[in-house]
Amino acid sequence: MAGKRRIVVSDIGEVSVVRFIDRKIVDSANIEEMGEELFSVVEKDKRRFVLLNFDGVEFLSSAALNKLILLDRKAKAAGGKLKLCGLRPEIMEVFTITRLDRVFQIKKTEADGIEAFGL
Amino acid sequence: MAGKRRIVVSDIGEVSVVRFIDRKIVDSANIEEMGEELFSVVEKDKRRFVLLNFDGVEFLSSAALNKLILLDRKAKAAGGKLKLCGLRPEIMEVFTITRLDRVFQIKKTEADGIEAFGL
Amino acid sequence: MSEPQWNWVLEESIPSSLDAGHRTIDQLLNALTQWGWDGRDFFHVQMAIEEAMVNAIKHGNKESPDKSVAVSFRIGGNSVWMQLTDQGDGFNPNALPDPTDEEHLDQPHGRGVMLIRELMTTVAYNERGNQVTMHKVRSSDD
Amino acid sequence: MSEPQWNWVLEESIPSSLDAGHRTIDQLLNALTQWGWDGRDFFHVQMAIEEAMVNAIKHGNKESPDKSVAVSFRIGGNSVWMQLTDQGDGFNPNALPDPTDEEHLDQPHGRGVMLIRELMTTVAYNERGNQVTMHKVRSSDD
Ligand SMILES: Nc1ncnc2c1ncn2[C@@H]1O[C@H](COP(=O)(O)OP(=O)(O)O)[C@@H](O)[C@H]1O
Ligand SMILES: Nc1ncnc2c1ncn2[C@@H]1O[C@H](COP(=O)(O)OP(=O)(O)O)[C@@H](O)[C@H]1O
Repeated sequence: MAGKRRIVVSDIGEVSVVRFIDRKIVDSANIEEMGEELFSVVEKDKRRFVLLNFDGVEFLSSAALNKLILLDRKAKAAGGKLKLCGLRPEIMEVFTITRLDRVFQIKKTEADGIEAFGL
Repeated sequence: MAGKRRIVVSDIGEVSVVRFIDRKIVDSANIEEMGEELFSVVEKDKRRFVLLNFDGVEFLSSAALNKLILLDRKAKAAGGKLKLCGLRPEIMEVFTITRLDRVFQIKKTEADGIEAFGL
Repeated sequence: MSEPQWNWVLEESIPSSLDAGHRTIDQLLNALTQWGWDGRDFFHVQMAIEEAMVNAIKHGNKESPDKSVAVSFRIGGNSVWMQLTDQGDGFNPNALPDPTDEEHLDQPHGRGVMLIRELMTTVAYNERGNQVTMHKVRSSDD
Repeated sequence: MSEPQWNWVLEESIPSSLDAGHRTIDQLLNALTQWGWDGRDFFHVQMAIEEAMVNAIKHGNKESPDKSVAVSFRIGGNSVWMQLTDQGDGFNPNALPDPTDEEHLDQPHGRGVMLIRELMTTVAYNERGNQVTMHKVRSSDD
């Protein structure tokens, strides 16, 4: 992929933990790159257990939520599982307001998230 | 002196060439520090031939001009000489408008400036 | 406006690009920080203006180079007021599907207008729907 | 103002500190850059607002924490308009000695007001002398 990386993937056992480079995830060229990189984790690299760690992310817009929904679809289509962790309270509130806390499984810490895959 | 340095002094033969750290020299705590550092070049270090090289300085306000006038006085009082060089056209215009081009000897390049001391 | 005096007012006409939109948002966010806004209140304003700006540029002006967005921001003692006017055809914000309905919950769009409503103290659209006016009163416990 | 529309307007009330003054100046300079100002014109505006701001804060408000400076900046298609109002007693700008006179030439003060006049297209003070209004029309060859 050309340009700067937007995510960093590290494998912890069978779980691929994804961290974000940007502190603010808004609608821009970067978010398209981020989407492509996220999608390739499940589609190209075929990782089945993906944990998105939002530690350090201060802001995300609905454009980012949309990418997460698409990622969830792709993960499911590939027989995988997606979980989220490390959301700061303000961002958690956005998931609550939009009821996306019912679509995504959200854990507090990375350890909780990894455990939740039950591997 | 406490805090960050605002000027860098390098000796070329008998001439002390002074360069500025800040690209913008405006009225602030920094300009007081800069004034003190400049004054100590002639008063404490007793340098007699001082060439101020404004290369890299993009902006200076009248507060900076005031410091230069005080420096010139101190240099003369100590039997020394002060010259200026490396002024970009916009800053040179300020010297022309205020007629300070008649108070200070201003040379184009550092080499011209050093030569002008006639040592 | 009823509020007698604002501490900071920015009015700007910007091109229909996300870059320009974000530069203008950054001016607002810097000023909010200057005036002591932080935490949840800051986040809510940031979210609302991000959503409204993206809508004005993408849905309203369709990123057309011939169109601009008129921006007006005001920060007062305990509130912020924001207005965006695009040059598009507008829309009816009351006719949008509810994104929290079970059937829409996994749709990858349609949450911006709803988030703005939830996060601001008051939100108003003009008749045509090409102008949104948002007001956020600072919470006392922040 | 006769100019029908401004591309960027900033109005702000700031405390009487040089730091606050420079933060506000930076907002103007960023916007000027955005709107394509550079070279001599940019420098002239930067110089005039720096001198006027320092005067309002130091001479006008005497850096008093109880006083503020009302700032109004407007950038139009080919000009910039700036107004500062301090809460001091004002002064008579026409009664100042000419700093280019031989006898004042080596004085370490007294050039700000003169520089503002020389670098701006028009400059006006109110009767009391606590408000300066500056207008700079962009030069065509820049
Ligand atoms: N400024 C606008 N001009 C025209 N249509 C708009 C505007 N803002 C929102 N809309 C319409 O409202 C819909 C919902 O917007 P929103 O809730 O932000 O979600 P999304 O942008 O993800 O579709 C948009 O798809 C668009 O049709
Ligand atoms: N806003 C102001 N309020 C009161 N007095 C002012 C103001 N601006 C300028 N002056 C007066 O005008 C004088 C000249 O100002 P200026 O030309 O900027 O030079 P300097 O600031 O170096 O004295 C100041 O010394 C001050 O007495």
